[in-house]
Amino acid sequence: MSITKATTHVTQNEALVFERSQAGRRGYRLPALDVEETAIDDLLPAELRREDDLEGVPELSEPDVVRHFTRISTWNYNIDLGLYPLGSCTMKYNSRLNERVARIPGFAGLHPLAPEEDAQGALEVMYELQQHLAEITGLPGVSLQPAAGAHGEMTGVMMIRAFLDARDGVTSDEAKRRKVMLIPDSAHGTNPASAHLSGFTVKTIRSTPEGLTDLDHLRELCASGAVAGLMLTNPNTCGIFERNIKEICRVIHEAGGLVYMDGANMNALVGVARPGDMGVDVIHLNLHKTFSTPHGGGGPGSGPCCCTAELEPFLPVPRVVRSDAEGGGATYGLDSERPQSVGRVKAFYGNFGMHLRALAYILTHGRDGLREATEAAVLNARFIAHGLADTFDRPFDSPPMHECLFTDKRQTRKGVHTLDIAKRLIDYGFHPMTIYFPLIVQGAMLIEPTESVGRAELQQFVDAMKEIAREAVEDADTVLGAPHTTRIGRLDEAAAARKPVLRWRPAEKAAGA
Amino acid sequence: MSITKATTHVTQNEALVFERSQAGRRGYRLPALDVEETAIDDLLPAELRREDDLEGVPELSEPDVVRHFTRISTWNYNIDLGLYPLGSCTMKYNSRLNERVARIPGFAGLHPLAPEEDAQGALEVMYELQQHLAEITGLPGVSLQPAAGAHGEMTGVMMIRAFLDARDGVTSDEAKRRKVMLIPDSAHGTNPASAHLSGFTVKTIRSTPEGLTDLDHLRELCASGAVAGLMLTNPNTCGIFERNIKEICRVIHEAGGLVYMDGANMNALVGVARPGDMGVDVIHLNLHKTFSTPHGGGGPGSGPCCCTAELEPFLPVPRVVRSDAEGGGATYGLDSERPQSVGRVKAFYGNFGMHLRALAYILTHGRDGLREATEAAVLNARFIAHGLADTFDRPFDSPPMHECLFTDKRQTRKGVHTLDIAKRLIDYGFHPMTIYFPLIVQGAMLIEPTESVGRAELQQFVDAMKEIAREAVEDADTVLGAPHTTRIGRLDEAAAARKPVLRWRPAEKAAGA
Amino acid sequence: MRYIPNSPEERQEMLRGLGLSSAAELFDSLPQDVILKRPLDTPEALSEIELLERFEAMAARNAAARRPSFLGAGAYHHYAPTIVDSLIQRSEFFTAYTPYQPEISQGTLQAIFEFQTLVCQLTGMDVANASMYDGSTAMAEAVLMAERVTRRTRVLVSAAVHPEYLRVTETYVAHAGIELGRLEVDEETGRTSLDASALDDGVAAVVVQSPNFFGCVEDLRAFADRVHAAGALLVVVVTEAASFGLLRSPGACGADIVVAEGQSFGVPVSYGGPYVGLFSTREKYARQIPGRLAGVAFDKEGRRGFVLTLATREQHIRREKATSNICTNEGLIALAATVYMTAMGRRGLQEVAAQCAQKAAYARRRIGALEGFSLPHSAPVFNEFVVRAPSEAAGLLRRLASEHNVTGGLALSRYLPGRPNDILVCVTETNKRADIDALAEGLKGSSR
Amino acid sequence: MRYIPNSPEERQEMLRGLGLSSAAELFDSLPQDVILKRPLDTPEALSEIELLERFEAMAARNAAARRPSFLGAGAYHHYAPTIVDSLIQRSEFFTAYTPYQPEISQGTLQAIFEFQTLVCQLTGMDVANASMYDGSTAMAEAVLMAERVTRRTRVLVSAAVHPEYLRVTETYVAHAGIELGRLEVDEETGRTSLDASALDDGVAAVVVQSPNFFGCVEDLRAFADRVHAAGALLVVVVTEAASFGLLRSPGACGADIVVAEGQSFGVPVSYGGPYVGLFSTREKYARQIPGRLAGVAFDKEGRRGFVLTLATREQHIRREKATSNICTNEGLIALAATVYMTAMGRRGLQEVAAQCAQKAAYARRRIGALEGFSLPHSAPVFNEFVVRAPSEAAGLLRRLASEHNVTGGLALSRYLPGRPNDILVCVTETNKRADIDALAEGLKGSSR
Ligand SMILES: Cc1ncc(COP(=O)(O)O)c(C=O)c1O
Ligand SMILES: Cc1ncc(COP(=O)(O)O)c(C=O)c1O
Repeated sequence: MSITKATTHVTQNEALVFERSQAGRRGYRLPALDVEETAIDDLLPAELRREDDLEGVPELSEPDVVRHFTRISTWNYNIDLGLYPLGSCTMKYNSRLNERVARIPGFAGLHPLAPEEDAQGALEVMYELQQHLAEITGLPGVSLQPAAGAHGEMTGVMMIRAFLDARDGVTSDEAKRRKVMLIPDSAHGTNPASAHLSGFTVKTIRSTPEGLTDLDHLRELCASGAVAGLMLTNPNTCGIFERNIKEICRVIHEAGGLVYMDGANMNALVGVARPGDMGVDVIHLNLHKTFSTPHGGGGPGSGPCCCTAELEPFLPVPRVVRSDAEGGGATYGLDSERPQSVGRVKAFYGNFGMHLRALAYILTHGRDGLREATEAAVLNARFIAHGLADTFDRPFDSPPMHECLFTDKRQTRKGVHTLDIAKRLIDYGFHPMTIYFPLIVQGAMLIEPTESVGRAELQQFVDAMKEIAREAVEDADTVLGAPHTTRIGRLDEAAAARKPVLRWRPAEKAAGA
Repeated sequence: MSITKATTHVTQNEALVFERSQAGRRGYRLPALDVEETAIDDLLPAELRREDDLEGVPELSEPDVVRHFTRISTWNYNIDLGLYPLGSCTMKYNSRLNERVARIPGFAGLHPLAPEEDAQGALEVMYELQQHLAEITGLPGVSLQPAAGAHGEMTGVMMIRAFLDARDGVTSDEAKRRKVMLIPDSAHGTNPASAHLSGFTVKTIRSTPEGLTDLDHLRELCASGAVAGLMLTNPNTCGIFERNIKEICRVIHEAGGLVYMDGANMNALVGVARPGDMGVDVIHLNLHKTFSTPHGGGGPGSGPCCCTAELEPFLPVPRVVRSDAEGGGATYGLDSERPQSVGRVKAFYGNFGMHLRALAYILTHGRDGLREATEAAVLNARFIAHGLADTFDRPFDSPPMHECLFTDKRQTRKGVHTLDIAKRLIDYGFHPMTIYFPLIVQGAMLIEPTESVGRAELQQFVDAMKEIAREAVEDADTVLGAPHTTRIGRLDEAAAARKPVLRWRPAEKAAGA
Repeated sequence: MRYIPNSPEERQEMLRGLGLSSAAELFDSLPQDVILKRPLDTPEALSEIELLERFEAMAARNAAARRPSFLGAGAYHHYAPTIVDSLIQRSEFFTAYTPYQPEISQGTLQAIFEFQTLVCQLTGMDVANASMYDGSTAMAEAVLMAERVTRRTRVLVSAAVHPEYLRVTETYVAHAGIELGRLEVDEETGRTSLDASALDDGVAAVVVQSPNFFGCVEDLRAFADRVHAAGALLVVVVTEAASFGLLRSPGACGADIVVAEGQSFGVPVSYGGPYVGLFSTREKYARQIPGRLAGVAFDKEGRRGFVLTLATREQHIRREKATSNICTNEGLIALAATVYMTAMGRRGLQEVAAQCAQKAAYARRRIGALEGFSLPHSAPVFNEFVVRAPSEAAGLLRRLASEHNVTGGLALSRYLPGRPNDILVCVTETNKRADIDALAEGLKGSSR
Repeated sequence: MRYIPNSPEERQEMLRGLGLSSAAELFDSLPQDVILKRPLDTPEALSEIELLERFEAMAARNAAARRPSFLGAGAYHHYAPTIVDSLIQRSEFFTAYTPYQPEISQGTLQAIFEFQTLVCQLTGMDVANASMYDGSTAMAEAVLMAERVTRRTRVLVSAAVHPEYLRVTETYVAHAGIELGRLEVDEETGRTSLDASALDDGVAAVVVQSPNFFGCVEDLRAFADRVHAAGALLVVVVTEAASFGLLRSPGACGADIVVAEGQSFGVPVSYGGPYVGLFSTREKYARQIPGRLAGVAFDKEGRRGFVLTLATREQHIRREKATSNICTNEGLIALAATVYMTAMGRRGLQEVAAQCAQKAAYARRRIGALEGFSLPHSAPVFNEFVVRAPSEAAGLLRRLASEHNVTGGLALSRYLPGRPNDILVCVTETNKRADIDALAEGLKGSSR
């Protein structure tokens, strides 16, 4: 079989903007100053003004700028080119309609400190989104303030901290505080990092050979007391649903702790099962995953927190609230009078532009479409799992949910590793899957197709992976040398880290640009 | 020297939409029908309804559609990737600001048959654009109705037809009619085609060894009488200004004819010289060239006609007119009461969306910027002419204006022709120049950089051309086999024309897609 | 000027490199007496902020753009999915030009080939070109082509063809030795009547529009037989392309050339343009077709691609003997229509058409029931129909707009002085029931 | 659902291929008692048309978005060239994710490297990261980093730092064993006063904002010397990034860490987000920096490219020992800022800053001259300043909005109950002279 999905085509090289800069070029024009000019020294004394004349900042015309960014953009793979199966990232279709909604002048041009009575539409958007997220998670208390998943984690575990302190009445007394946060060894790195940031001591729970949380180990750790809570991803980072979730929650609750759920994998559950019904106390959602707000090359995201009524008083301030005037009609407002709140986690109210897109996603799918998307996402992952079952090693055999996990075990014999397989996928026209995560699985390949890809391309992916497996045996060098079709080959990351060059400086000149 | 501007990168293959189609897929959603449904047979009898159920029309989801067009788009070279030196096409920068202007709902959503009092803004846009074009050409009568250059030519020569018939009072009597339209052999094909469409007999004027209109031959042809007029491009299609323009106009006028100027090359003259001041009677402008409205992969264009006061009564109807209310304030209207008009050349009022963009271009440049653009465009062409003078054959040595002309004469010895040089330029990261036009120059290469490209890229182009000249001698096969870096190689156009396949049919399947 | 890359200093250096001392010397090849000795009398440059303010202010004076509208007659308010505009705004599409170099223009070429195919599928024909300026010029080109094909010079045009299309055709054929005859419209049915006598062997073609200018669907089948019997071609004109989703295709009815306005396919009404002319015909006439054609081609390795083909028909090669003078066409608008047809797809095109017809039927019922108003024509319609008002239409519509904020349709008197009280009403899927009710109420209220 | 490629029929076939008979069986690994037995209680699906109408209607209820505004205080109305939004809307940029695979992510990586460089140039520092959530979280991370670097636990924060930034920092450090002290503001100058006594050797850092929350430009140089003398770090916060075009860079004044809100660089105010946090520091602290870093790397052929580097600081490797928990950052907004800084360029950034300062000076003169109004602070300002009104500010601003259609600024009482009559006024290049005059007139008219 030859590679049919992709081939090569001519592309432009392009230097750094700084290397392109030419003194005297202009890419902007402002209206002429329309007020009497004040002498510069009367504006600001010289010692407060810049001396460097912004030396080094580029000088370019508008076409220069457009060509620069257009050229470099063409070096990126992206969702609109095809399958982007990064496990745990839910790279689903980003609707243009939602982009349009976010740019409606009445939203994009609204200042966050505008009086509430003049911002009712924006407050309604946030309030309505909160309502829908509460229904989807089964957890009534919602804050849209966190800017991403990790931010939501921090917010959630801080709420647990505050709740426990209040409940146990030990806000002051360090010693008596419950300090232990239990986190499975399969968890995403942000979980322990967020727990640490919130003052918890992290204790790691083993996973079972099935890829599930080890209940006995969990009980053991709880027995030791001082347990504040558990951070659990469900489906977990192996793509497997924690079927003992209710028991797990019971154990933690009996031990006096609370359960935090990392909602990064909610694309497997929306409309099918609700964390609130499983015993979860607080969760974050990634609007940039499950609810399709664009990943933007690394962000922005949005990581709302949803919690039980018990925890609601501890949510960040301000809260977006609704008050119904008798005789119908509602007004929306911001409420900061929450004495038990963990406080603010971000200036203003969160990434409002993402709230708009997520609400547009929910309203476009509708009740049935939300469940349909979940089913389609899980089905696609199963299709791949099924197609690759005979070719790649599956560390766990529980049926995968929205993503499936494989390893390079069968390929390593010939020296081909996960990284090589990933790089070779590029030649076949795909973005690679998530690799070497979760850490508990050696040579992990975590594949999440999402619902946004059709059968034919799924099959192309399966075929490509099988072909690479064949190459790994018959023609290992081709795989080890991949990618062969890109502008630049594998980059020496080790050398880059040894002598980091983190910014351009006039000295440095463009290599072949 | 190695190729530094471009290289190759992985790209997606993509089949035809029809080959991608899957029964049952949906990419749209409409609001539910909100009126009582009428039985289909009561709407329309069966014999008036489609029987084929739109068999073959694609069925795709929204992501399928987005990926399809995004993928194929990446196979196109375009202005935002760099120099696009198609001679005679003026491929200048297309401002995003102008795109935004054209999409303002008050313009994009305005129906052409809206009452004039409710469309004053649109009429003002057209009126103001007419005023500016009149000033730029020095010709007071303007119609924005023609949809492209050729359409403007047809309109202009029809106006000449109508004027002469009226003047000579021979509207009826065929025999007495002046039927001869003189056109230089270097003219663009649309000139004779438009003249023919307007009932003229085309007589061809020779060019001099300098690449100019042969005055003696012109006089000779005029002597033979029956001359209706002349269609002249200035600067002509060799990129040379017809320095005898005034004399040429005098000769034609004395012979009782009128002078039509093809304004395709106005990017060499805006703000520097005005056709009206040269003796030209009527001209068309290409807003999609000189005034930067996007070429759109082949269109839309806009080809306004500007003419003398004498010819104004013959312009197409309706005209956009202004009436000033006493005490200031003006209203704009459409006037169709022009008995001498050649009539309509298009439904409604022309490509209004292009009028908006052209006006935005004129207002953004401002008086000085318009001349500055002309100077920069001519300077860039001179830079290339100078850089390639020693390497390629220049058929004429008069100094070039906004575009410069070369031939493959020095390369053909080794069997390398213009087509090969053009194809090889692709490997160097450039779009080729216009080739084999004008027809009077064997192996013509017409290069128009426009003002929208910087010095560095001009130099890269010069270097690439010189390098190709070297290859033509030392390594002809590389040039003859070019391009080597594109998804597909040279296509067999002869075979395609012999057995034309002009549409997809269910039978045909995608080759490697 | 911010669009010009080379700075004034850089340009000075470049001039020096050419041995010139000033930009003015670049124009030394021009005689002094043609050089403009003063600055142009056009406005000073505006910044982005100022420019947008100016255009926003002018746009605000287009009151009609803010009202529910029932205007059609050659330009239609249909909904365009957001992806249509976002895809055509990719610079790869909108800043490129005619695909003269196929190896780096396959995106444009494949899209044109898909456009041609879709046009053939909808019109029921074999071959379609890459686009004409608009529906009106496409009709004119069809008449010219009929003359080339038949070598006959009389063309009969239905009086129910869009009046502007007819005017444009008159202009185009004025010097082509073609004589245009007129086919009357039956007042009662609203359909074109074809009298046998007119159909002699000098007739090159018969041109009918369906749905016609009055909204009535013509019986094309019946026309085809009689036209072909006379050895002439049947040219069918369609101004409302949405009708293809429901009406029998002209091809299936026996048309020889089908021309249409493609604006309904995702293109804004934009005060009349840019739109896109669709042009399709039978296989056997392929080499007589005007305009560009994309076709399949293969490279040495047998890889499929697309090229512009049969260029020997065109002006750049045939010059005065070309099938048309068209060069630049409506490429980007054809692309928009292609994206629209693909996004709506088979079922969407059918549903849009069905909703148009259903809503128009509802509007007919509502308005037909109004005291003093009548529906003069009996033939079936798609989404446009004539309403005969009890009073002068233009004034009535003005009151409707000012007092009820509805643009109620077109006063036919604009084109047909003989029909002072007639209004052409168009209803599409974008007109809500509430708008239609408001129209009916408004008509009642505004008629005096 | 139109976003799901596989049709219901196709999904049925796929299920069969897996030996399943219904989609429900896909969830058999879930215990029955956690399965939701009813449909979600969220609304029915909306079409594009309906969806846009809903959001347009809600947007119309944001009256403030339609008024001339003098609000600043952490979010600023600046003009963004049109190309900023059109470039970030290329799907190559906005639909991609973190560049984990450099060979097919060089567009994103090079843009990040350019962003880092521009941030260093403007702040006058050596190293900048790929972005933080916003200015407020960037400040919190700076405080945490200062503790890591100095191993000291007291941090002194100026009372003239944006109140919301302070709240956010309090939340972040609540469990990090860091104690926040307060530096008072001199009522007369409006600048932060640093009393030597507070600067003991337990102090990890001093945090000042300049221009500060009251608009006053701090004397950073003076701070730096004394802070360094105490072995602490100087953390400088900037909420109005436009000021970099005119004010001496914090780096040049001796700052050790500079954090800023980048919203002013071409990012819409969008009711508070998404924005972008800028974070830069000295070379020697590079390995203590939070968040992502792009760096230069080469392939075997020596071709230059960019990669994410120094990842050992980050959560996915260091887990609880990471320098921060941040993963997803504000990539696309950082790109918007990069395009903005590049398009405006060296001279544009200077001119924007100059116009802001000039127009603010004009506004100060106009308002300062108003009977009953005063400008309480004497320190130089950039484009924000406090106005002391003769009456309660909140009510005055409400009247100003309703009666004069101007959003006049921020009533400081929102954050500082002790300053009932104070208004924080912000002027940018987008405020026309006429708006400023209207503001002055309005203030006069609205004060009772
Ligand atoms: C399982 C899991 N948890 C948490 C996160 C962190 O979310 P974010 O990147 O939005 O901070 C991610 C995202 O990468 C994740 O995959
Ligand atoms: C010299 C010349 N004349 C006329 C034309 C025809 O203009 P258009 O393509 O807009 O019809 C062109 C454009 O190709 C041209 O280059």
